[in-house]
Amino acid sequence: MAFEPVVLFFLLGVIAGLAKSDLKIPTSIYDALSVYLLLAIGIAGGVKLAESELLPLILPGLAVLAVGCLIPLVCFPVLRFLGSFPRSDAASLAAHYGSVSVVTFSVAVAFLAQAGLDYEGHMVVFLVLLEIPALVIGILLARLGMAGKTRWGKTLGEIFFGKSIFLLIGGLVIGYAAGPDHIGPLEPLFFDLFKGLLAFFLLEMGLVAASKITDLRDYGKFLIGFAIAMPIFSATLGILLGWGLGMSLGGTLLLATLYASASYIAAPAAMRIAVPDANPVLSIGASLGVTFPFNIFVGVPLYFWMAETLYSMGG
Amino acid sequence: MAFEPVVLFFLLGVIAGLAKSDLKIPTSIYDALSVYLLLAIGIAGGVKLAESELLPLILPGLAVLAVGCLIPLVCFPVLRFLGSFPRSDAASLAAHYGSVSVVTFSVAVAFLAQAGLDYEGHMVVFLVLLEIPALVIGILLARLGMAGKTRWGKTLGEIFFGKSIFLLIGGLVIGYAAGPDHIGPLEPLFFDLFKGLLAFFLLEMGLVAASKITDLRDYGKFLIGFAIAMPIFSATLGILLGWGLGMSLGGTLLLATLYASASYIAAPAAMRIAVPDANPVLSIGASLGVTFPFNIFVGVPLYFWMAETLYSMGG
Amino acid sequence: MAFEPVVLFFLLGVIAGLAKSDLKIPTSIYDALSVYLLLAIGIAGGVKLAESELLPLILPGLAVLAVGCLIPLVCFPVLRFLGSFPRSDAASLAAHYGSVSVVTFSVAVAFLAQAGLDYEGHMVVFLVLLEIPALVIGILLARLGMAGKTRWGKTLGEIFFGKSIFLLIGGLVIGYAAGPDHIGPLEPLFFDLFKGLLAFFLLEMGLVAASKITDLRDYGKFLIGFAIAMPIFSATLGILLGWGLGMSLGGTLLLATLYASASYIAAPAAMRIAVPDANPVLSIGASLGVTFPFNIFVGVPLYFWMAETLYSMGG
Amino acid sequence: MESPQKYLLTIVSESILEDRMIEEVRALGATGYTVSDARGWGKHGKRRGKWRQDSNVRIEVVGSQELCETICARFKEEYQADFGLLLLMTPVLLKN
Amino acid sequence: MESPQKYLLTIVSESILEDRMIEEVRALGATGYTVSDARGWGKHGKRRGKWRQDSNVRIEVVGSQELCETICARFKEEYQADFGLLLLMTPVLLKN
Amino acid sequence: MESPQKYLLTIVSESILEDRMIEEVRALGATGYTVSDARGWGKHGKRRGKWRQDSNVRIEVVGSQELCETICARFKEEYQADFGLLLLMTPVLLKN
Ligand SMILES: Nc1ncnc2c1ncn2[C@@H]1O[C@H](COP(=O)(O)O)[C@@H](O)[C@H]1O
Ligand SMILES: Nc1ncnc2c1ncn2[C@@H]1O[C@H](COP(=O)(O)O)[C@@H](O)[C@H]1O
Ligand SMILES: Nc1ncnc2c1ncn2[C@@H]1O[C@H](COP(=O)(O)O)[C@@H](O)[C@H]1O
Ligand code: NA
Ligand code: NA
Ligand code: NA
Repeated sequence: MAFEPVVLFFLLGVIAGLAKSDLKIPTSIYDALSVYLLLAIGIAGGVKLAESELLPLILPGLAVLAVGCLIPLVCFPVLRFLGSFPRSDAASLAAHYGSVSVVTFSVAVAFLAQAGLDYEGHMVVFLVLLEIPALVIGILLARLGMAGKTRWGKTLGEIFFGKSIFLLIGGLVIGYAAGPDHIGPLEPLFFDLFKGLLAFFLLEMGLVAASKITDLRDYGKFLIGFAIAMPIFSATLGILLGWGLGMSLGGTLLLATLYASASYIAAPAAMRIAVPDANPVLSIGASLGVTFPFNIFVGVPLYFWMAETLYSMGG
Repeated sequence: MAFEPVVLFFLLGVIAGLAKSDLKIPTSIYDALSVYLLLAIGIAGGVKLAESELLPLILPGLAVLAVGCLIPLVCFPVLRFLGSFPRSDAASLAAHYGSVSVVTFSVAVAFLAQAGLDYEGHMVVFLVLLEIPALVIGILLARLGMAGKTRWGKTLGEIFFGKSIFLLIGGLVIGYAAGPDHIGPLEPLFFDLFKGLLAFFLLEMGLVAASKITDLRDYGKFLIGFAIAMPIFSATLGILLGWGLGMSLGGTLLLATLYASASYIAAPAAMRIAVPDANPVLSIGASLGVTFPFNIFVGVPLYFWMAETLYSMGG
Repeated sequence: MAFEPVVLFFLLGVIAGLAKSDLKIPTSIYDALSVYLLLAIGIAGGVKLAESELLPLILPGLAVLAVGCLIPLVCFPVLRFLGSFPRSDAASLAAHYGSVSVVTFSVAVAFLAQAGLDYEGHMVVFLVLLEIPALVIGILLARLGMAGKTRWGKTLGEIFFGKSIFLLIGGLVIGYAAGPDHIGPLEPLFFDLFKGLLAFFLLEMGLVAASKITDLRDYGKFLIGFAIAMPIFSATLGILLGWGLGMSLGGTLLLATLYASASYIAAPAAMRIAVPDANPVLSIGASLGVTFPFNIFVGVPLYFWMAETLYSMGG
Repeated sequence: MESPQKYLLTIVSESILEDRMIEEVRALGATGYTVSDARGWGKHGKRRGKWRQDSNVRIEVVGSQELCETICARFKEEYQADFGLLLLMTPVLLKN
Repeated sequence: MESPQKYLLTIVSESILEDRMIEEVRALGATGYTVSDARGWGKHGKRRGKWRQDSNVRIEVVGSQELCETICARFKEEYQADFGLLLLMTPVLLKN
Repeated sequence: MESPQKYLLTIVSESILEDRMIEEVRALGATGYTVSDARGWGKHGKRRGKWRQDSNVRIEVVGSQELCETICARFKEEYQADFGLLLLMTPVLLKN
């Protein structure tokens, strides 16, 4: 199986964080790198998209979206009734796990590059599509039993013009407009440096994750179990769907990873505004402190192995 | 005509700004990128310069400088008497439009690269030469009718050791000293990444420009008209001069762009200190909110078309 | 002799600092670049190490370490008795000059690349080994005549999990784990951009050094003399040892540079906590304001010339 | 302008609320405000200042006692339950 | 050093004035100052803290009433007309 | 919570002491603290805020007079001799 040194940087960050090293990556660098990653992922997808036809994507897109809406609807009752979480916490966690993580996606892309496998350019379109609906569902779930107005205008603005959606779509459009012919001069920054800068970003994420793990300790084992079991369940859905839709092995891995990943940029921002009584320590702790490392170290190779097995049987 | 995807990043930034997206590029990244761009432009010019003779540049340099001094002297009466601006505002705007914008220049350089055209290395020397005199003229114009002392010492220090002049000259000297033989190890950062980092910088400039456009709205149509007509006038001077001096088509485009561009780094800093009663919202609003986007979207291709027409007629 | 344009950036920074230019490189960029340099040096060493055997390094490593411990023990009496410095200042300076500077090492690496010479991969291991003992010796020297407890726990934590040691070791391990086979995707960032980013870093260091030189002026000529003579003495030890151990010319230059260099990241942080009554202006002023520029402009070429002469005689 | 007693109201809260709070401060009639970044710890746990959702802002408003009290009351009601919040008032001399 | 009543003078103004103001503060006899970055809005419009010409600094000086008043008077005269400026004085207990 | 008189203790010191001071502040019983970055100049020389060893932090603690006095006494004894240090206390109205 392909060994991807990039994840070691995350580990390095976690160790530094737990050992209380004075290693710090300034917030501004973190912010700039996240802008970079979102743009780079968008541009790469856009360039690929410029070479493929868009019409045949509508039906598969709807199927991908439907499963994406299913996931938070599965999460919620599990957390609410099995985990006995308060309604707003269950809803917020459902939104986090229904939405997606761009960095987890990036690690899977790096994994595919290492393995020498290609993937469909429109995966990035799916990434964009999957970020939003779970957030809306999460807010609705939180509101169901409650009086009081939701600031929908604010909230939807926060979601649609939130930087992750905005930069992904912006990158997609620029990559599509430039196409393979004009993207050349942007390649050294947005393509060649991608892995190196992802490594740098993961180092910082490790530092942050270390503090989140510590925060989470107080919240018991159920949540930690959920943060590991849920991604495996979601990834399984993704593998079956990708295979059913006749996607390439690489594309299926990315779809599984998208479903398995939990948001820690778009969702926390949206939930803090729309469901303020949910405890952010729970959701960020679970998504960033448990699910993210699980996915990049164990999940991605595991989903790959599962998909490969299915494809070799199916083929 | 060559399509340059880099300007799309500016558009993306403007949209994010107008839509009040939470997209923010930290000040420190912006500052670092501007240091980078100034150095990179300087180094590229210096390396080119190392291959050319310097003596034959003196006379053309003087001509370029003379026209550069003419521009603020045209701006001032137009603004003061046609636009009825107060003396200090007219003087400050004249300084901004007489001076030059390194990023506009960079976009034109990127445009030439896309079109596969070369340009004279000493264009960067002209860039340096043109930044300063208009600032001095602007200050003199502001002072003419006024009592009170100008802090010339401070002001000239601010201008000459201001980071834009300083880094451009520093880059020129380093590029010249290294020459094509020793510049190799610096190429990946300063040459290969140039366009990508320029794109990133333009994204941030779009965010800032969006807020400046909003600020400007209150100041009426005359200024907006000026901010579009003046660059076309100045560019025309540049095209005629470049053609008259026998410069290459690429070099002429750059000269036209230099004249057409308005400063928004060196000039605001100098004017705020030397002409503090001028309203900075006016000058930054016009130069960054109107002239800069006009130049990169419409101006550069227009000036190129004008120059090409002249050269094909003249040739 | 090889001309290395990278050091010109340091000069540019010093001039900007002394001329009170408004050029500033944000702290966050400085911090990120220092993380980058430490990782890049570590990774490069790790990749080289993956191709060599580790066992034969133990004995030479001990010799290198022994001489490394000798240097602060020579510095201390010189400063205490010849220079009449208070005990804690002498001890702190001894720690700074016994420890090493990663950026000076990087400049020597760049120098070797320019000269087309290779070096042993385990030099980076020596770099790591040499950072620590001098700090411990410095603290012991300061404590000898003194009552009161040293916060050894805190101090050693600060040293071992201090970011310089931590990132160097982390980089070494990642580079070693990835090896030449898997490092490819990280090369554009960590190898190709190394010199360019080092140049950027040196620009910032020049700015800082300028202010330190000014601070130092008040502390007399003895310290300035020490800051020049001591590195030459230490480098001589390094050249003799490298030659005695049968190292390559490149490796010997690096060893000499390590001994000659004075720490200004790890040592100041450790000494400020462990020997708080030492005046940090003295030690940072000497190491950053005098020894660092001396080493990169004069020292590295000088040590190279010394080593070359010895090798041509000895060979 | 050395007018009746002015107060400096200092609000420390979560960065994510910056834009919203500023809007409200202006709507309630403040003639100005000053914002700076901070990090901290309180009843709602440690905010490390390393992460947008995790960092604090300090918002300062100089105004009449009445204005400051109004803002305090509003913010306390609106944010106290769900967000990190510190509200301080100090009498100051406004010198311009 | 728990000496006569000290005051904390807080100056919020444009970043571009930082060096100049610090020089003047020292020339007027202050024994120290503290500077931090800020953004804000007032009579001279919104300063977003995203741009050198556009951001604010907060300069704080602890000193005698006389010193603080002198600085206030000087800065008010020199900068009030053309620059964003806020001047506040607060009595404080200096504990070291 | 508009309880007995509260004080705002402002500590300006070297960045390198941030973690240590915060630990002590908590150990001495503070219920919260706020930290922000600063630069400055005082008896121990100019700190430019451009370098870890060279920059300042401002640590603020709101608490009872007793708590603030205890922290002041402790920090003065422990840090005054070797580190840049400024300690200020201001009476404030805690509004939440
Ligand atoms: N006693 C205190 N002293 C200083 N700052 C405080 C105090 N309590 C709270 N804060 C600040 O206010 C923020 C929110 O407080 P809390 O709502 O108590 O979590 C904290 O993150 C601190 O920055
Ligand atoms: N009422 C106020 N409360 C707090 N800060 C203010 C106030 N008025 C002005 N400021 C600050 O002082 C700066 C300059 O004020 P001005 O001269 O009114 O534009 C503003 O950008 C704010 O940061
Ligand atoms: N008089 C003062 N006014 C404002 N800040 C001060 C004053 N004295 C000292 N400081 C701050 O406290 C830090 C340490 O002070 P010192 O111990 O005097 O060097 C300085 O770097 C300043 O940031
Ligand atoms: Na998901
Ligand atoms: Na111009
Ligand atoms: Na050494």
